[in-house]
Amino acid sequence: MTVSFLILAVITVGGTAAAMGLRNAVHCVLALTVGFAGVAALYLQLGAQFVGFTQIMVYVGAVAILAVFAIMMTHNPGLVERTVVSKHWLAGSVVAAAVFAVLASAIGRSAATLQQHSPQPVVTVQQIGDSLMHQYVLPLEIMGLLLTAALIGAVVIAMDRKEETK
Amino acid sequence: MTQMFDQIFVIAKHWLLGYVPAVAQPLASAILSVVPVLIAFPLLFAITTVLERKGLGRIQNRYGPNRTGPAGFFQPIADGIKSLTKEDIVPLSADHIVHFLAPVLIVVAAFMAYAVLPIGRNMVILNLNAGVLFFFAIGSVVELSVFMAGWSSRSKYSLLGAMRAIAQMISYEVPLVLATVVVIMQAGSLSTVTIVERQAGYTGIWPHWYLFTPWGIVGFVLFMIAATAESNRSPFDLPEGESEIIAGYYIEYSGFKFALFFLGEYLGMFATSGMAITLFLGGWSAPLSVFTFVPSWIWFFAKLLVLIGGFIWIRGTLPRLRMDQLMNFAWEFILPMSLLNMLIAGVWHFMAPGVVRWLVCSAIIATPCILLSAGLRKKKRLMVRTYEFAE
Amino acid sequence: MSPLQGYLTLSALLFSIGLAGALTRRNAILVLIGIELMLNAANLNFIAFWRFGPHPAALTGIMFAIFSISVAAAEAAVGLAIILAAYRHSRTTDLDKMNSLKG
Amino acid sequence: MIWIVQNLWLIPALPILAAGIAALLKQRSRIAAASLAIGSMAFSFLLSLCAFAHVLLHPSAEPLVRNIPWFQFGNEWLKIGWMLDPLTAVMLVMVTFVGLLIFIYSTGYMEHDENFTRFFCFLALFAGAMLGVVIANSLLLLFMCWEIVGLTSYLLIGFWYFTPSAAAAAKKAFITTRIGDLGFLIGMVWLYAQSHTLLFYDAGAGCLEGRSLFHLVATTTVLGLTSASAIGILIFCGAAGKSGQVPLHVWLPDAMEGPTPVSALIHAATMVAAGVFLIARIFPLMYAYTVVKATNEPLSMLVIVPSPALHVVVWVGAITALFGATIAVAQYDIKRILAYSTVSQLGYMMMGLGVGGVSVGMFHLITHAFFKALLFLGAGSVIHGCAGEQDIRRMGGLRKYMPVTFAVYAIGMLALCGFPFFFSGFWSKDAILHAAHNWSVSQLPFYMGALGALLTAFYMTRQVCYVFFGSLRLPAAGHVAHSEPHSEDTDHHGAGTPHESPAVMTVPLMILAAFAILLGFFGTPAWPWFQSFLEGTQPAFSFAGFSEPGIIPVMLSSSLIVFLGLGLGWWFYYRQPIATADSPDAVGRLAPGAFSVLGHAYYIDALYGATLIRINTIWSRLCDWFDRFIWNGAVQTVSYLVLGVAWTDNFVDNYVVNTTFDGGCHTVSFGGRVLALLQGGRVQGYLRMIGVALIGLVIFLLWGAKA
Repeated sequence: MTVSFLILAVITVGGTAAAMGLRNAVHCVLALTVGFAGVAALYLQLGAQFVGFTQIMVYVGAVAILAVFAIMMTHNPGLVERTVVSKHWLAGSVVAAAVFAVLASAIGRSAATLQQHSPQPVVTVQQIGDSLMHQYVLPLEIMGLLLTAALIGAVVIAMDRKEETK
Repeated sequence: MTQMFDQIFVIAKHWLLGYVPAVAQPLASAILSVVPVLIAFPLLFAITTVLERKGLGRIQNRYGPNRTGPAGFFQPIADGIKSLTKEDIVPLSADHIVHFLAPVLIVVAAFMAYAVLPIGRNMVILNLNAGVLFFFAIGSVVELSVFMAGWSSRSKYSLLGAMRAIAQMISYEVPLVLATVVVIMQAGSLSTVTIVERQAGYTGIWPHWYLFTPWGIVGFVLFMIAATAESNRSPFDLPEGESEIIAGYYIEYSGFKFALFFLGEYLGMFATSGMAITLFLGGWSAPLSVFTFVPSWIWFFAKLLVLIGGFIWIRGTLPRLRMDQLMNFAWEFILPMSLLNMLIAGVWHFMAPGVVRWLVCSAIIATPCILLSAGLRKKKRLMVRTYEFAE
Repeated sequence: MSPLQGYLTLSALLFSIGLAGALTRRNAILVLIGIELMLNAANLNFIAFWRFGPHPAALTGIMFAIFSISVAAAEAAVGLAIILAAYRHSRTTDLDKMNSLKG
Repeated sequence: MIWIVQNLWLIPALPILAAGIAALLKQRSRIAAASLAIGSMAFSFLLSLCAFAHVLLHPSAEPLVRNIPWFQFGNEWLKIGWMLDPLTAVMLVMVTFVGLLIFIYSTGYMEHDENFTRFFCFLALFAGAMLGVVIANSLLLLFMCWEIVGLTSYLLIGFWYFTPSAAAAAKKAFITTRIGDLGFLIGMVWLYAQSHTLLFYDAGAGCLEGRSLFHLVATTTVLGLTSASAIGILIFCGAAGKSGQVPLHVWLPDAMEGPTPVSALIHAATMVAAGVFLIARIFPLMYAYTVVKATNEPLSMLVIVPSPALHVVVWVGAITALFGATIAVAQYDIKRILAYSTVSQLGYMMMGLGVGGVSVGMFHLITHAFFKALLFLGAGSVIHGCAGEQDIRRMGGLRKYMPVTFAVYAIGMLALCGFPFFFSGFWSKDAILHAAHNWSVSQLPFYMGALGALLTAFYMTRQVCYVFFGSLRLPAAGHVAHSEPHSEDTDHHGAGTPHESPAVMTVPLMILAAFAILLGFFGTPAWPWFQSFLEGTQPAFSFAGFSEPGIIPVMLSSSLIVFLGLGLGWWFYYRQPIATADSPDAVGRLAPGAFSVLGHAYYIDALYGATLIRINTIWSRLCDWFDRFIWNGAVQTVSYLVLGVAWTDNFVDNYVVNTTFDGGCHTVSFGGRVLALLQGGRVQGYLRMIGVALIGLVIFLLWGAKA
């Protein structure tokens, strides 16, 4: 329970809460980037440098931009949104709260089993690369396949059908 | 003696740290290593602006700034004063917070990128294990700030400009990263310091820079092209175009915020150039073994200035592209070539050193390059800009 | 309260925030973002368990995080593409209005 | 093993490959097709020369064979393979060389035809198949190539399929040869049943080698024939079909409907020779009869104690020789004359095979191939020059217009007549006559042959006089000749003035002419190089060859006969030149009845039409009726039964099965509709459910698990 952890936790939770709470979608995304950055910082604090930077690169650099683009493209000023929350927002928030309660209580109950303190492990990119290339080479390949498929699929889905009819 | 000069900043830092109580030492060392960067590069920015304007003036056969100070060299100071004293106009309907955050964020991101650049021997702010990754992660933040700027100021022009800029940055970020991958493959490390050290050796008097390999040359060229596009410089300066979307995403900015954008762009340009130097031009290592007596940081800045000169030259001479040409160029030429370049790096790695390796790799890269460019030119996809109504 | 518990609680909180967003927002894009948040929480769990787990020398946690990050990226791309297509089909991203399988 | 023997298969493979490629070409790519065919043929020719040289340099009694297992049936492998012996080598060189010349000639002859490419495709395929026949070491492989030859000859004869006569001729040729091939097939099967292989030579195990021969000869069958002879006769049927022996010769004259190069290729060089070659190939089989009767005699002795099979061959050959010659006298179509002369010459070859063994027959085959190809191509050149005119009555005086053609044609004609001492035909024919004279059974074939020779000289003289002497009787351009639809007819020189053919046509003619003269000297009795080459012995040059008993008289008599024939021809047709196209034939004026009978080829076609074909049609009608009413009736009843069954099934389905089944379906769909209420299409609804489920799961794991 270090101070830095608390700060980061506050930033992260604040960012994500804002992301889920704000009215303006673009603000949500911007706040979300703060949350992502906080998570990345937590990774760094946990000594997972590579994952942290990957997190920033992927989420802040790619996903957030993507979301922003999507919002821009799907934003039609015609309809005025009375409310941003859906009809069943109450049930939804209740369920979410219940989930948190359950999980938190579970974590609290298991406090006894989670007591060991291991020293900060040093993991170099070299090691990550080695294990990616040897132990986890098959998942890596599958991942590449998945990304390619996702790339093509996204393009195909998002392509404007009108061009074909033209 | 030369050692002394080489390490002068490091020595000075340790000397200063001696006066700091042990509790505050980490913080103090951080400050001591960050502040010089914060000073040096804005200075370089100031010099660069005036150099660029004068250079462009020469290229366009006119005098550059030549009034303020000796040969107009105080021009940047005057500009700074002007932009500081100007009124800071914020559009009424603008989203004030974001509108304010955008320029700050861009500058901060640009500065953070310097954290991993080894400016000289033992002169890197933090030697990260995944330095290169860090660099690009930070670089991706710039896009976000650009978007913020464009979106927050509630203006069609700025929004369109931001979209353009982001599209361009994303499409050129891919080849930028791919071009560095070859170096990482060869150096076997993501740490900038290690990469520079790998290149610091000499055979005879010739250095082991990655530039002097087929994939190195190709990678360098690709990297520089992508960097030019990343930093929105001519001939890729599409996001701002007087004829189409006036000043692009910072059209609604004025005064100091505008200056901040300006600063941010140049800092980004320096940062990418510095990364190019680190990756391909052997960082702070001397170009010939006989020059090793010159301090390493001098070499770094010398190379940096050379690259900046190149940027200025290109800006002065090349015409702009059209938007579609820009995109096609990125996806149909730069990207395949960089992928191919990775293949060549692999081939190079597994072939025995010698002339054969050179010939094979050069052949592998040269033929597709020629064929691809010829094919694209035939498809009229990749050409210098044609002026439809002028001429 | 051990650090691990702190991280776990934090990730649980992130998870439920994401879940809440995904359950309550109308905008499909934000729902997707909520799901992304949940993924992030899971990743945080992986990293935390790797860090404080019995033998961190094995990089399992990191690997899992990396893979799930890339999966998340793919998922975001495809999901947003689908949302775009749906928007083009029925000029809205409001989930309450997009409730019929065939338009 | 020697590479040439290893790669002998290339020789037929190349033209076939070329044919395959040419088949894929577009109609317009003429150059490509022609160059493909000619190039492949030239390459095969070179290879054949290599093979020939090899056989020449390393003479060995045993043929060099290479056998490869083809497929397995039962528990024994069916092998096919190829072989190289003097016979093969000679045939290879002859076929490829003549074929090459004919190909080259065709480029000129067919240049105006629009189906140029198709033509060359067929030609190449034909040549390839023929070469396959030549090199085959297995009767089966030989048979297959043989059938391909038949097919391609059908295609080529019917090349101008749009002229009904050509189509009919093609069908006639195909069917007639099939009739012969039926015998061939039966013989082959029988042979396989007897000696369990179809390989000719297989290191002692082949069917033409001692062991199986003895076995074949030992078993006797109907009419006291040894099975060897029976099989031989059966196979000879096939040979007779291909080589146009009486009574299966009818297709050969009609085959003249094809383009002239085809006629040359089919009738002169290759296809008709195939029959003779087949007999020569299986000669040991035909011959075997006597081998055992006098076991100690070697296979390659020349004085033949004839076997029944050889009897048949000789008699058929002799009859054919005389028969064809007589008919040829009364023909007017330049190509038909040559066709009938071919028939008779083939008769000579068969006779030679029968009476004098392989070498004699083959020698005549080779020489005949050259001079008959020469004659056909010459005739083609004449037709080409006369704008497609084929009727010799409408030609005449052409020697002024096309001197080269005249010269070479004259050479060919003299060679065919067997003009003494200087022309190949003389020596080869003389060898046959000499052998026939020495034949131990009867002298009759000799006299028939002599008479045939006389007639040959006569009708050739007649033809030459008609075509090349006298005055030009070519009709005006308006009259377009009957067959050979040259698209060029109306293009140029339509005015009816004949013209010399282009060099691409005349040069091959000259080459052939040279060979027509020279080849003879390889087989003179003084220096019997050819015979000894075929028999693998060393030729010895000595005029002692002439001092053999009976040679000199036979030679003198045959040359006398030739001179007599020439003289008669001269007397009838040159002394008073033919004035007009319609003036009746000189001989026709002497004996009109006989002449017309000859002109209609003894009405053989009519005879067949009245007997065989009639019977065939009746039989087919019978079959048709049988099929229509007996079988079809049976099928109909069965189908009605099935229909009835189907009806009942249908009923059961509709009214018994479906009712219950539908009930089940209804309940299921109802349940589905109920459950579907859960699926409102609201994503968040699902997500909520998942959340609730998660809560439930965690609670169960935490508290429930303990209990």
